[in-house]
Amino acid sequence: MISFEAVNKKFADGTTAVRELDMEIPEGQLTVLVGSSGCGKTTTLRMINRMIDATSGKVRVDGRDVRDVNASTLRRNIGYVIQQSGLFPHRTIGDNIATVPRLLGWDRKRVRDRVVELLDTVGLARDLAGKYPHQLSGGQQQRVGVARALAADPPILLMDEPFGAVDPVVRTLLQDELLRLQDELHKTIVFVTHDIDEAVKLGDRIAIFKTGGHLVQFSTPAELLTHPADDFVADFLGAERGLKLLSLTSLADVPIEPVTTVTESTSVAEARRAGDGWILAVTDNGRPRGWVHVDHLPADGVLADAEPIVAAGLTANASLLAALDATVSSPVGLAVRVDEDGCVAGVSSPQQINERAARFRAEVLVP
Amino acid sequence: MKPRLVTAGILTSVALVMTACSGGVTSLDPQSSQSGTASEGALTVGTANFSENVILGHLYAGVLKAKGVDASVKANLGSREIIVPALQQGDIDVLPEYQGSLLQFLDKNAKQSAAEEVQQALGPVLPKGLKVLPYAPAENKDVYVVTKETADKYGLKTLDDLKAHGAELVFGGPAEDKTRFVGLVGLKEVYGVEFKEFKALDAGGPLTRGALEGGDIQVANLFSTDVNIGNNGWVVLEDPKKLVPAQHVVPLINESKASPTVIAALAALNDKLTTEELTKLDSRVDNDKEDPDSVAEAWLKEQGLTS
Amino acid sequence: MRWSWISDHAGELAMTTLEHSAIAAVAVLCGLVLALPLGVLAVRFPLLKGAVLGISGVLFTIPSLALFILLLPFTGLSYETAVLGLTVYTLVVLVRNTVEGLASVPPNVREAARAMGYGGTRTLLTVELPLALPVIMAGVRVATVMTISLVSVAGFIGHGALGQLFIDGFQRDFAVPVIAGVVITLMLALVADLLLVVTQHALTPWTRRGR
Amino acid sequence: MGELIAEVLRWFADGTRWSGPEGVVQRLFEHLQYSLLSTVVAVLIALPIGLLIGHTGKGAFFAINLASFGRALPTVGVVILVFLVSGLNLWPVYVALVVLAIPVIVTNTYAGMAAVDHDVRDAARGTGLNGWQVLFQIELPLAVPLIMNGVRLAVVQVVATATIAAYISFGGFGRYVFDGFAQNDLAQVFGGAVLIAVLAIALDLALSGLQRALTPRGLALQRRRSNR
Repeated sequence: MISFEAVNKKFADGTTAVRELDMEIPEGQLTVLVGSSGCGKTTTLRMINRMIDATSGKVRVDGRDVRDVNASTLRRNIGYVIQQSGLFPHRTIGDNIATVPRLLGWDRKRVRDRVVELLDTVGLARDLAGKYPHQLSGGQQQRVGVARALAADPPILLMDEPFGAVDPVVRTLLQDELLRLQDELHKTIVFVTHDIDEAVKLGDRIAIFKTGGHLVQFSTPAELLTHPADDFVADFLGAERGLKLLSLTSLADVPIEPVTTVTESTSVAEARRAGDGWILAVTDNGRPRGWVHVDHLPADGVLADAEPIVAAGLTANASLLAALDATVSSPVGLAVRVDEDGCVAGVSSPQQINERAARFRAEVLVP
Repeated sequence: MKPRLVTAGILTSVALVMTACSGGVTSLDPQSSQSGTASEGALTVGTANFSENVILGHLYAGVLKAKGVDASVKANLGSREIIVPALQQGDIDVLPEYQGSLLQFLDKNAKQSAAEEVQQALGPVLPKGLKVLPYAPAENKDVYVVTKETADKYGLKTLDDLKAHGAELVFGGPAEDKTRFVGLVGLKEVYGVEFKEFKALDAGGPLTRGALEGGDIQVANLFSTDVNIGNNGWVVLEDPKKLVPAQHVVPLINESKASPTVIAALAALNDKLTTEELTKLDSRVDNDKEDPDSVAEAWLKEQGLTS
Repeated sequence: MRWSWISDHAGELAMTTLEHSAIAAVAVLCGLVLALPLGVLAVRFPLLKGAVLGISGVLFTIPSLALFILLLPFTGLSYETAVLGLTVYTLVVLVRNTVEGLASVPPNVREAARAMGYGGTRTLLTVELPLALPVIMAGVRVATVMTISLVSVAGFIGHGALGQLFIDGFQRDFAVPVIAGVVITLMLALVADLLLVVTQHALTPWTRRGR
Repeated sequence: MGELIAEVLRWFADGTRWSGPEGVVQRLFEHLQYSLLSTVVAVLIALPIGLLIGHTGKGAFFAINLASFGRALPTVGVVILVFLVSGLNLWPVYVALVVLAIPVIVTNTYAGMAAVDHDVRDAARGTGLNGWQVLFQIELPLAVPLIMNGVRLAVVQVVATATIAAYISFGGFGRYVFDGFAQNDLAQVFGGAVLIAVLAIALDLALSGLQRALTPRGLALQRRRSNR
């Protein structure tokens, strides 16, 4: 557990970055520090591993005042990931990942094995170990950054806007990966971002900071969205607070309705017989392909020739927000549901999704 | 403007500037703009790079100024090899010279030795546009000097004695000694001396004296007016075969500047300029660290040459 | 050590310092007037760029004294020799910085100027050169300080200004003029550099931090 | 001009020019001795200073002004001053050359350190490298190309300036310049200048090889890529 007790940080130029901060960061959870630039979130993060020392107050890790621990020793036990990854350009990927294990004096074989293991963990090919950072894409570099931070299996991971410099598609991917990793590893992660959507998506708990170093609210995403502490937080959360709330719960409890599917290799003539109006085309192994209207079928050929309107399948883990989005973009107003293997399981209607949303709202609002 | 026009414009401006930098700039320099013409205008006294010559330069300038000539000094210009061409080109106008060295510089085969002969011989070999004025009683010869210890060790008295021991001795003097007759060339030709090594130092200055003192060289090319020779008890090797010709101080001047005023002024200086006086002047600069200009100024006053 | 030499020669030292400044200033100005067009040409014509930078690089390896001496047959023991030699050395720095300065102008700014209908010359004079100014001025500062120091080498050909003090002190085994020469040279360089910083500040208002 | 060049060629073609105690080979060794020893000493002094300033970020103002100061220091004056104190030995030459080389190396080392990506340094510290480890494992390797630029620049200047050794009677190629000057033998001056320039360029090339060898491979690849 990491705790801040009446922590202040004033820089030499007179600016106050953090003011009277009291906060307890729970163990094994992902805590996001969020706020606009200059709000003190990064300073707060950097006080944990003593990249910055507090002006007054105490920062404790597992009950010990960090000031009592040698800075380098402390840092070797806390993983650290920063924007642009901060990889050492003159060292190979393998050497980069091996930094802390080597500092800790691990033997050669153990280091090598660990590097391979970590490449697997973060989803990178093993043969990248011999490459140099600049030979990798931004997303790959960021994964290496995470691998390097995890190398000595530290209980705490500090991440300072780690996905700030990659494009949106890759960012989403990296966020999903991080969630998957956290499911396995259960580290105490402190994550800094200025992107509220990222905070809501990743955080078990979110701390919102205001310019001048004030912590304004520290709570779960759901509570934040339903009970913003003040106008500042409400403003910061943005106009679509309700929709963001929908991203916090999954489709798991939404019923699945059966749907008629036709494999895409089916001949046009046969497909016509399957029904009238919109039919759901699936691949030969049952994955969703898209919606096709029988009136739009070509004269002959197979169903695939009709160029279906693509429909993505949603697993039980998908958020209500994603489901609602799918219903809106579907020509029939239905979200396609798939099982764990990705095969079509049925559909859900907006009404069913809304019912679940209403129940969720009631759950989080009540306390 | 078309690109080609721009290029042309740039090239033109470059050319203009180059002309300006090499020509136009001249006007900023007060000395160089009136070379070659007229007589009584400004006059620049050049000097070689050793103290006595600098003092002489200031003496020349001093007497000339007293006669209303606008004279200035450009001191420490280098060796004769550099300055004489500068005199011809008009960069400087007068130069305190030494008869014999100048003669041999102009005529490598000149063998005249007595003062009057040397003076006579100079006339025909001088480059066009230059002339020498009458010489002063003061004489400052190149001398070859060894320390007392060296003299005792090898039994050296005259340059003749060097022949037997040259191979053991290092000779030091100005770099030009290597190619001059009054230097390595003459020492070999006249006395058959060949040294172990030649060290290029300076014209009788701190380097040569220091090297002799410190034992870096055993034989030094110094000047006869150098009071350090006596002060250190050094031994001047005699020159029985008259390798070193008469070396009276003589003004070398650009003809166009040799107006009667200038000639008269320098002649008046000559009358007072004896070897003894010159030695004293040298000592004040080299040993007492007085400044050549102020030493010259004071002496001229003392001698009644200026008021 | 006869320090009174300095006070005895205060007037002379002042004149010599002025002379020193003048030689250095003329050399740098000539260098600048030559370097700007050369730099512009070098940027326009890539073939020329290699040649210009290569030649200036080689010139830098030639000892300054040798350069002065080699100019003697052409310009004699004259003021021009000193200025010409020094100008050559300033070119080494100035041409390079002009080229670098022009190359540092962001391409999109150049594009924008063209898009708004600026011709090549107008772009050069009103956009590229001003934006290259900080780099060019950095070169002028380096060249000025370097030249102020190099003037003393011209002392070997009688135009060293403060450099004459070194040779004088050397001839007479007398350190005071040498120390005076070194100290004044350093101060002169410092003052010149400061003046150039102020000039640059005035010429490039856009580079100042807004606050 | 053509005549001078012909004379210079004759000067070089003279077989006796090359060997013996006053030959080009001997002068080359002398010139190398003055230049290299001075540069090595300068590196030993300047590198730690530059690294310290770059690592701590303190004294950057000092570093930048030192460059100006160094450039302004007239070498002839320094040589003569030291000569007047130390007498006739090589100290004046070494002091002047070392003093000439130090500022260039200090400022380039500092610049190299300052150019190390802030994120990389931050990550190194955050990963738990201590001050020395950050300096020697991260900053120094990354600063090598710029440090070597400084050393190369210093060597070129030192080689050109080592000419001055001849002024106070010592050897090196400067001998040809000063002797030629005193003897009004321009071919000799020209020959000396050419030898000095060639030596400077040769050393610069050799050092650029060393620079390539010292530059970490990852960094070299990165630079090549960003230059493309």
